[in-house]
This record gives sequence, C-alpha cells and structure tokens, in this order.
Amino acid sequence: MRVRVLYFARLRERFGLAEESVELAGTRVADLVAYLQARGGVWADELSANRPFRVAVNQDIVALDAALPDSAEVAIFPPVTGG
Amino acid sequence: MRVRVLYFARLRERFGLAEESVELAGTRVADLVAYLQARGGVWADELSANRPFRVAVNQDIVALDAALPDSAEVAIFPPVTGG
Amino acid sequence: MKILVQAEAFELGAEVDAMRQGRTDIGAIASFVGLARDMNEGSGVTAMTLEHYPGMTEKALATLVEAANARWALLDVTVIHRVGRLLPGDPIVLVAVASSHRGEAFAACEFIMDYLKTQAPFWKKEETPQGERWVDARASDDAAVARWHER
Amino acid sequence: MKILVQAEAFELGAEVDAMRQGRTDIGAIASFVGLARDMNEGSGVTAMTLEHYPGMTEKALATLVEAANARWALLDVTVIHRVGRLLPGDPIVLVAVASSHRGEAFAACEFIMDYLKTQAPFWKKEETPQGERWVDARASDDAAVARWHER
Repeated sequence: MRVRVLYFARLRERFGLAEESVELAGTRVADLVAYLQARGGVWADELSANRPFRVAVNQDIVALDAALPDSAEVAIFPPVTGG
Repeated sequence: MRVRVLYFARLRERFGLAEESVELAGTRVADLVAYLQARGGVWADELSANRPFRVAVNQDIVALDAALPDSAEVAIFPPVTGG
Repeated sequence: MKILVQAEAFELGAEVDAMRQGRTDIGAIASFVGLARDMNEGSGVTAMTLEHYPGMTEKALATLVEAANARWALLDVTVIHRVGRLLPGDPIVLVAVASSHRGEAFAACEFIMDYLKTQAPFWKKEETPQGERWVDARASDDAAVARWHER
Repeated sequence: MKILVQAEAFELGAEVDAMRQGRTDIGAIASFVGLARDMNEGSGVTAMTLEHYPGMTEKALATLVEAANARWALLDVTVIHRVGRLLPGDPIVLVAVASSHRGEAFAACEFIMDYLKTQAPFWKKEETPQGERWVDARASDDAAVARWHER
C-alpha cells in the first residue's frame, strides 16, 4: 500500500525532506516508522523509541499501533510548540 | 466619642438616610450597631444578628468586635454585588 | 498598575494595547470583561444602576491588586469598574493582567475578579418589568473566593 | 465560533466587540493574548517563525473548541493563531470566550489555551544571537493539560 508522508519543523529540516510517497508492506503506523528507521542515519536517530515525535494519520494524532489506511496522509513531527 | 456613619445601597434606602453623625458611649463597632438597633423599626430589623450586613471602619471591612477610633468614618452596607 | 472607577465606557483593545506598548517582555495578557445582561434570576432586566462607596472603592481595588501582585509574578494590571446607569450589553468591569507566562496571567485575572465580586463596595440595582430591585449577593461568589484560600 | 490561522496581526478589541455585537445575553468574556517575548530559556530572541501543518491546524483547533463547548455553556468562541515570522512584542495567539457567567468563560479560555499548546500543530523556531533554534516542548504545558483530566 502507498501512503503520503509529511515532515514538519525540526524533523523536516533534519531529514531534508518535506514530503514523500512511501510504498509499504505493513498496515500499522509502527510498520511505517520501522521502515523509515531502517534507512539509518538521522532516520534511525530521530525515530528511535526514546526520541519524542508525534504521528498524525489523516490529520489526527494517533498512537504507533494505529491502523494505516491505504492512501493515508501521514505526518511525522516533533511535539508542538505553538501558542 | 463621635463617629460619622454612612449607609449605602438597600440600607441607605431603607433607613432613608445616607449619612449621619453619632455620639457614642462605647468603643467597638458592636456598640454602634447596638445603638442603631435600639432605634427599633427598620433599624432593628436590618441590623439584627441574622441579617447580612457589612461594616467598614475608615474604609476597611471589619468584624463587629473591631475597635472604633474617635472621629472614625464608619460605613454600613449590604454584601457587595459589583463586577 | 491602573485602577479606575468611572461612569464612562472603556475600550478593552485600547487598555490592553496600552499595557504592551513599547514592551517586549510580556508573554501573556489575560483579560476579562463583565457585561450587563438582559436577564437575571429568571426575569428580564431593562437597565441597572451601579452605586459605590467613593474613596473605599479605589482603596479596596488597590488592596486586591496588591494581593495578586504578591502572589504571582505580574508585569502589569489594569482594573476599570463603571458606576451609574447601564443598559444590557454595556460593559461593567474590565480586568487585564500581563505576565511573562500564561498560568500566572489567568490565575491573577480570575483571582482579582473573584475578590472584586465579594470585597469591592459596589451594589447593583436592576430595573425590571416588575419594578426596581437590589441584586442579592450570591453564595457562588463566596465559594469562588474560598477556592483561593485552599491553594 | 470563529477559528483563523493567519499571517496578519489581529485586534483583540475588534474581535471581542464582534462577539458582543447586538447581543445582550453575554455576561462574561474572558480572553487571552499570547505575545512573542524578547527572551526564552535564558537567551535573547530577536525574532521567531511559526510553522504549521495546514489543514490539520484548523481541524485540531475546531476539535478543542468543540471539547470546550461540550464541557461548558458557552455563547461564542474565537481563536486566532498567527503563522510566519514575528518580532518580540507581536501578538501570536488570541482566544476569547463568551458565556453568561465568568466561571465558565475563564475555565474554557484557559482550557483552550492549554490544549492548543499541546495539541495544535504549530512549531516555533527562534532567532537568537547564537543562531536559530527550534523551541522544545515544555513539561509544564503537559502538566497544564493534565489538570483538565482530573476534574
């Protein structure tokens, strides 16, 4: 299945990427995160279990075990700091 | 001793009086209240122990056992309702 | 610190702009405006008149602003309370509190309003279709003030 | 209900006046303005840039305003959050809540700010004499939100 992945703020800068399309075997958010971590380097560093990051699926923040619908818009970003 | 007594809001209307000068034997707020209650009628009614009223001496709200300095400005009024 | 008791209307925007004018250390301004309503205790209100105790009013407001200043790190406080005859929809009271952080600003603003409601010598008389009536003090206002003693 | 995400400045006075325009049932308007400060985490800040997640931002703000509406009896809510580059002293965020009574207005206004700080997808990058830095999320903001779960 294919999902669109967006990166924001510090993660966008560290990955040097604002958006990409990912072809994925799994069906959970955790599968996508594992796939990205496997790229190594900053990906393994920033998406490791002890680093704070948030995942939104179709614009709702979800947990790592949430389902990933086909064609989902997934966003990965640092904890928010607005207001 | 002589004190100036001011009345506000509902009490001013019920007593039909905004201000008066009172010559008093006692030295406590309670002595002034007892003196006014002794007038009977609306005075006895409004200043009885089970009616809510507040007393300020020189513009600070005080308890009935507070001292009454000579020439004090005393105000007697209902619980406040501003804001 | 600015404390005013006046018959004239006030402008929230102008008061808050005056607080932050030329400053870059304020992170948070919490403000409150109390308005005259067309309804109270289940009956219509066509107008109200606010009476106060001149002299004591300003003193009581200053005392409670000082209490807020002693309790929280505040950068500025404005309190304006109107007196005289007001119509439904008219603003009655304004409290604005500037601080570095929002928690202090919110707490101090609500603290000042809660104390003002129970300590400052203002009294409201309402005009209703059934005639005039003095507004009674509310137990809920006493309860609101009591919360601040517990903390 | 009015929710805006915009680069332009806003006017607190105009927003609050718009809420009360033509109404006589509002007794209380609590409002909050968050401002860019010249100092954060002990070092000077010369400017900041607010990034957001277009689309999700408006949705997240609407969700938390609905949560406030479900919890308290509110008459109107306005939330405006700016994005883009801001200088110290510039207003960043405005929340205004109208209700019949002050307790609801204060609580809902602070609730919305606390949730906005931890749930709405905005990120601040500061310019300092030492260079640019992304602002870290604060444990105190998580604690502020946690209070609302206990009640």
